[in-house]
Amino acid sequence: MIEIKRTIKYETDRVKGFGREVMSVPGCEQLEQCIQCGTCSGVCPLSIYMDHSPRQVMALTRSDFKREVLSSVTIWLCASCYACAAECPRHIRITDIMYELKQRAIQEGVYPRRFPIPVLAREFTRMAQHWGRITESLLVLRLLWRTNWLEAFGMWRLGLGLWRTGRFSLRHESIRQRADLTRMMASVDDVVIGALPPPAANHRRGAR
Amino acid sequence: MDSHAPPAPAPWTPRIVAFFCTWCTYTAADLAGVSRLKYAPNARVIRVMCSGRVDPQFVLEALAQGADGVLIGGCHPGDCHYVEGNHKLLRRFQLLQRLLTDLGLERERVRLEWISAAEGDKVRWAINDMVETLKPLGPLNLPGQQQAWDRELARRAENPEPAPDGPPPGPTAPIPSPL
Amino acid sequence: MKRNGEPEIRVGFYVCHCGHNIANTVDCAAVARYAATLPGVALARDYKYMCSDPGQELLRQDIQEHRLNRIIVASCSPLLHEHTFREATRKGGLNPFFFHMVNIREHAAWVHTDRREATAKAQALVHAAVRRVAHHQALQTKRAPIHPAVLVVGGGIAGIHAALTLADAGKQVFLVEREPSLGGHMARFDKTFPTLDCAACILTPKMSRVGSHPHITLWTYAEVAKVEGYVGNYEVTVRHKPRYVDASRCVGCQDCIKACIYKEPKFPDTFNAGLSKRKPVYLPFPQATPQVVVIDPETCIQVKTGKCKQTCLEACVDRRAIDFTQRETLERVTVGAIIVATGFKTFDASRAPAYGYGVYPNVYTALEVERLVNASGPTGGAIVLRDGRQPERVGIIHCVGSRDEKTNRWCSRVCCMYALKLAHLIKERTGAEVFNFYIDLRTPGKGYDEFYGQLLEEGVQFIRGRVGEVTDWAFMPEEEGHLVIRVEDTLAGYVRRIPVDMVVLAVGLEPQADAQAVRRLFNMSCGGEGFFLERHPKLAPVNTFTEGVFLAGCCQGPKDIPDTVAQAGAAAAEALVLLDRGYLEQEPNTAFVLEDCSGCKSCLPLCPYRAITIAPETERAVINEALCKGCGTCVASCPSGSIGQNLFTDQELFSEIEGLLAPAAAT
Amino acid sequence: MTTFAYYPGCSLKGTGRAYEESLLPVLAALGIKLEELADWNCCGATAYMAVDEVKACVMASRNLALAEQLGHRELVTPCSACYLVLNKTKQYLGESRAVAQVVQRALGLVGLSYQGNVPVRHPLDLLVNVVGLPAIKERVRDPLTGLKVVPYYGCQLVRPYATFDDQDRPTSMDRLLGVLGATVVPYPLKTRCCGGSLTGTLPEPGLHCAYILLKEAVKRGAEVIATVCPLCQFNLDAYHHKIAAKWGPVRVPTVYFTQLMGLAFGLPARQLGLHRGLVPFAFEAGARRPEREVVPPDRPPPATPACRAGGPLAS
Repeated sequence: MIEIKRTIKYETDRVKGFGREVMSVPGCEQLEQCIQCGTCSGVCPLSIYMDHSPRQVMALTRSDFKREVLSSVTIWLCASCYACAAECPRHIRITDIMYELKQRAIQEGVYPRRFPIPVLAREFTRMAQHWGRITESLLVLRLLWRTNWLEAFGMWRLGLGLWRTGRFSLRHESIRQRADLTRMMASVDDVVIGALPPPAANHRRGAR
Repeated sequence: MDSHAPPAPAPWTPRIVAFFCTWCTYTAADLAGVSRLKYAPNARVIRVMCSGRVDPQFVLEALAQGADGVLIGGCHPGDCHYVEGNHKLLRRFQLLQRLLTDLGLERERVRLEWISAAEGDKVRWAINDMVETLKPLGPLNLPGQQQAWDRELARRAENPEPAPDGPPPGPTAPIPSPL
Repeated sequence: MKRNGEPEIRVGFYVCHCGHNIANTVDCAAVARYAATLPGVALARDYKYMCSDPGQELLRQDIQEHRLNRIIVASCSPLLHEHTFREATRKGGLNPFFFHMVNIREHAAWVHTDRREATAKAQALVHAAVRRVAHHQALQTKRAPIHPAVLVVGGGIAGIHAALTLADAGKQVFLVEREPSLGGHMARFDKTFPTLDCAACILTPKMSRVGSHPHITLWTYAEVAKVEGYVGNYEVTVRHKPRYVDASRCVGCQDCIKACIYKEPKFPDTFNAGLSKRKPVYLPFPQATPQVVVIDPETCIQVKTGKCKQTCLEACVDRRAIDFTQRETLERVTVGAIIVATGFKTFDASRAPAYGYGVYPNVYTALEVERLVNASGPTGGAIVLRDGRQPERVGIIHCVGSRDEKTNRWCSRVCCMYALKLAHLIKERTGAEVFNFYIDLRTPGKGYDEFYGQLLEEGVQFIRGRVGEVTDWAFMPEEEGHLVIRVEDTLAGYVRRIPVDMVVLAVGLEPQADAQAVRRLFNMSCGGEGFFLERHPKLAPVNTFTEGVFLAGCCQGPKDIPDTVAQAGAAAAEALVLLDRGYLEQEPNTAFVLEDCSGCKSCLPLCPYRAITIAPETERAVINEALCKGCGTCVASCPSGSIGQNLFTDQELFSEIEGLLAPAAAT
Repeated sequence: MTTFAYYPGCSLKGTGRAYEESLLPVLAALGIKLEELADWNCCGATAYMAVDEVKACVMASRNLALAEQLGHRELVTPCSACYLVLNKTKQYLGESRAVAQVVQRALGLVGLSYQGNVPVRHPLDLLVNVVGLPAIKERVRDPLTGLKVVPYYGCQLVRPYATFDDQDRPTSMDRLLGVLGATVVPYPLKTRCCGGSLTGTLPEPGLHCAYILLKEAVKRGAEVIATVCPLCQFNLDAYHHKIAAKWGPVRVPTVYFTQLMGLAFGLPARQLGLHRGLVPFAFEAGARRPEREVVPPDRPPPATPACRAGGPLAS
């Protein structure tokens, strides 16, 4: 039996203002300029796994399809290699937009339970903020614990290899002035980058 | 205005007199218009054929008449329609800047920008940027100051002697030279 | 307002709505009411379109009915309509220089959003004009004769067409081309879109007509070195590069080429985009005009070292056309007008490294493929790869270097169509599968979209997506040994890897490398992208800001052959207007010396035109009105204030300043 | 001896310790000393950017402020991710006054400040553009003659803050390996992402990225891959068993370019951390004779080794 789904979008499917909101974040302004050429998807090494190509994510964002964008696997597949941003003919910082979309998805909790990437991001931030440094082996263990601890058994071979070559450590790396770091981070707890005033309009292109 | 209520006094914003050469900067300002670029309404343009026509007296007169800043726009060096009028202006401008500094005026009040006919965007930037630079400096208000000086002179002329039992005459407040 | 000994000033003031253009942002009625309160204003009106016939008529009638003696129109830029209103003023019986124009469209209505602020600014500008106009004097324009000859710079299709048009009208034309032959880019094409007529067939007859036209002096292998003077009377110095061949003696037999000490061609042939080789002595291409060989100083042994056997000289012993003693020479001509048609260059594809030009030999630029498909090209029209194989799959990448913030922002206008043309020719001649990778297909010309339809019918593939990369690594078996294009097929919604044998880069058009130097030479302006700037994008598309210098062809911006020819014709017509009128009306904005000149001579070195001298009898400065261009630099610099400038007197400018800063109007 | 401030980053103390073990002696051999920032903290890396950009900026800028305090002219960081994050933070603070104010306030709380004037450089940049290839060549004792190396730059070193090399076709490492005597294999994937940030979380796509790189290196006859980034090294080195299980074996060792330099300088392999690779790599100096460069069939014979010179280095 062929499954039939409606694919039309009505105006009520849009979350009006979402695109504007994203484009007002510093670094994301150039999205206004997107001409949908597809260069980003053409150079993206991960685009072959994406449900929406990076280009489509740009279009969906600009057209206020918030749910579709934030629930897309694309934003999580972005490996931050910056190939798209480097090649984009409109200087759109696509990687930064992906970061912005990831942040929003995390804030709104729009991702599958036990989905490892947001968990990693959260564990990473916690560890970085608490200890000041990252101990990679411990981070991986924590990640596995929070997502799929069965997988930990599948990792024995890698762990052993690292142990053998002296690259596995269970001792927390840490900075001395942890208190300083905590104070610094606490001072920006409630600052949201999108709410900051935009940079002053510069004279962008000099010409003769 | 449709409303009969008197409009609330607008907050102070700088008044800028701009001298633009007809070939480059005035044309660039036209281009800004044709491109519908939006910029601050504080600058009023006087067209001259060449920035070389801008006499320092014009600048001083504009300030004396109540301008808070003067913007001069000319062709880029090497691009003058009249070979090198803009170079001549540049020399004069540097002297003028020294004079203004000696008079106690902020250098930012008089500004020179090279803007080619293609740089409508730069006109917008220059005017907006100048307005932003002048705002923190506040009004220059030379006409008002001049009146104050006049009144002060008149008062001193009427009461030439200080009160005999007043405090000893200290250093009198310096009277800045009117421009 | 009354001034000593002069009639009462009666200003007629008009503010134009310009439809909604001004009226939407500026309260025109309020501006008129304000003007009416100003001293000397006898009449103030607002009107929908002042530049219309009824608007001008209104002005004319008012002058007579209301005895107006000064006119102010607040509307658009004086660069646009000052002339119109001066003429209307004159028709009303007033000297046209009693008119003054206030720019409240480009300088207020279009650039501000707040109606109150825009209106206040307009009022200040109007106040300045009212103050200023009181000081206006009656002035007379002067007439200067125009030299009835034209210089055309550039011998591509634009220059050729402009030169022929002028010469056919009986004008003397000097055509300067820096390459050894006429023809430009068009001479290198095989077919032209969309009609597919052969470029050589339509260009060659025009080239030979230029070569033989009695009114055209053709100087190839020459460049303009210097331009002095002004409209009607330009003194141009032309530099003739030594071609080591006496053009008057060479008959184009090419015996010297056969006799050259180099038995085989060895050096890259620039005309064939380096795809073939030539000798140091060469004819640029078979249909070259003039049919005169040229010797390349970079590679000729005799020119470089003086130690060649000079076998070429022996072969030419009868005609003695070869002359190694030639040196660069300069020549001066006087012309009334100049047409600049210096063309374009194509984008350097190695600046888009993702496409592998210069790395992978089978990545070509479109110009290289133009030569490949050309019957007189390096392969005799066979489309083959560098190793001689015929390609089975060809990818044509559009917009290379164009529409890209990293390189050139503009659309080059012709690439879509020439890419379609090449796709058709490749498909027709090789049967290869041809893919076009495009962002947007732009086919807005006569017969252009129909041509696109024809290609669709022929089975040429169109993939909407800007190519991400061209590489030589294979992932799938079918990709082994091929170039692979990775692209998002944005319409199908998939990323694709497409193996091809040949990649054609549809490179965009750019200003010539020396456009800035040429711009300075002719005192023109360039747009932000570096193409020469026309005076007005719509109303003066072939004029420049320098009177008497006109633009034709791609030096003004990318365009196809029909548009180039049309523009060249327009430039020729503009030049003809000047030449046929025979004289020039000069703006009377010249400087003049007042009586209190002390003869200090400080103004003398300031004048770039040497218009100021010291009269021996009075020992005062004198200004030669014919030489003065009206910049006003001497006026601003005179230490005793003894020089004035018509239309820009100190009084006029001071009163303008006062007016601008007068207390704001009550609205 | 010139001294630079040194920001190692977390990886160089963990899985990437061989990088530090080889970097320090190699630079020392060339007369460069690195002074490690006292009490540096994690740069924030990409994970942090996904959670809170302001906090990521604050985190990174503490290191920049520490570097300024140290007083050396430039800061060297060998990890590509740290290099990118520190440079990105610098740009961010320069572009957005508002962000800069927030960051300065946070720094001020702990008595730090950031003026924005410490350039952040990568050791590769330092070696090629400050030390210079002639000086390196002079220091070579045991040339890597005949060793076929793939130079792999990865993504974050050259993009998007490619201050010292072309972002599509970088050549610095190619030229560096060249003066070590190695044979540089032309490799079109030298800046393609290795998938490193995904392998831990979404193994399939992450490993696929690594697989493509390894497969092409093997196909082109590479004996070793040289990297500039601890994450790339880990990703290309550690998952061979998984990749082999999915797509077949593509075994080739991956080492840090500094390890190869150390070998060429005649330093002992053990001291360079070469025993830490999961895919072992050994090179016996002097055991081979010079070999011709590998040239793929459709490449024009006169093409310069590996890559066209281009980008900022051409000048």
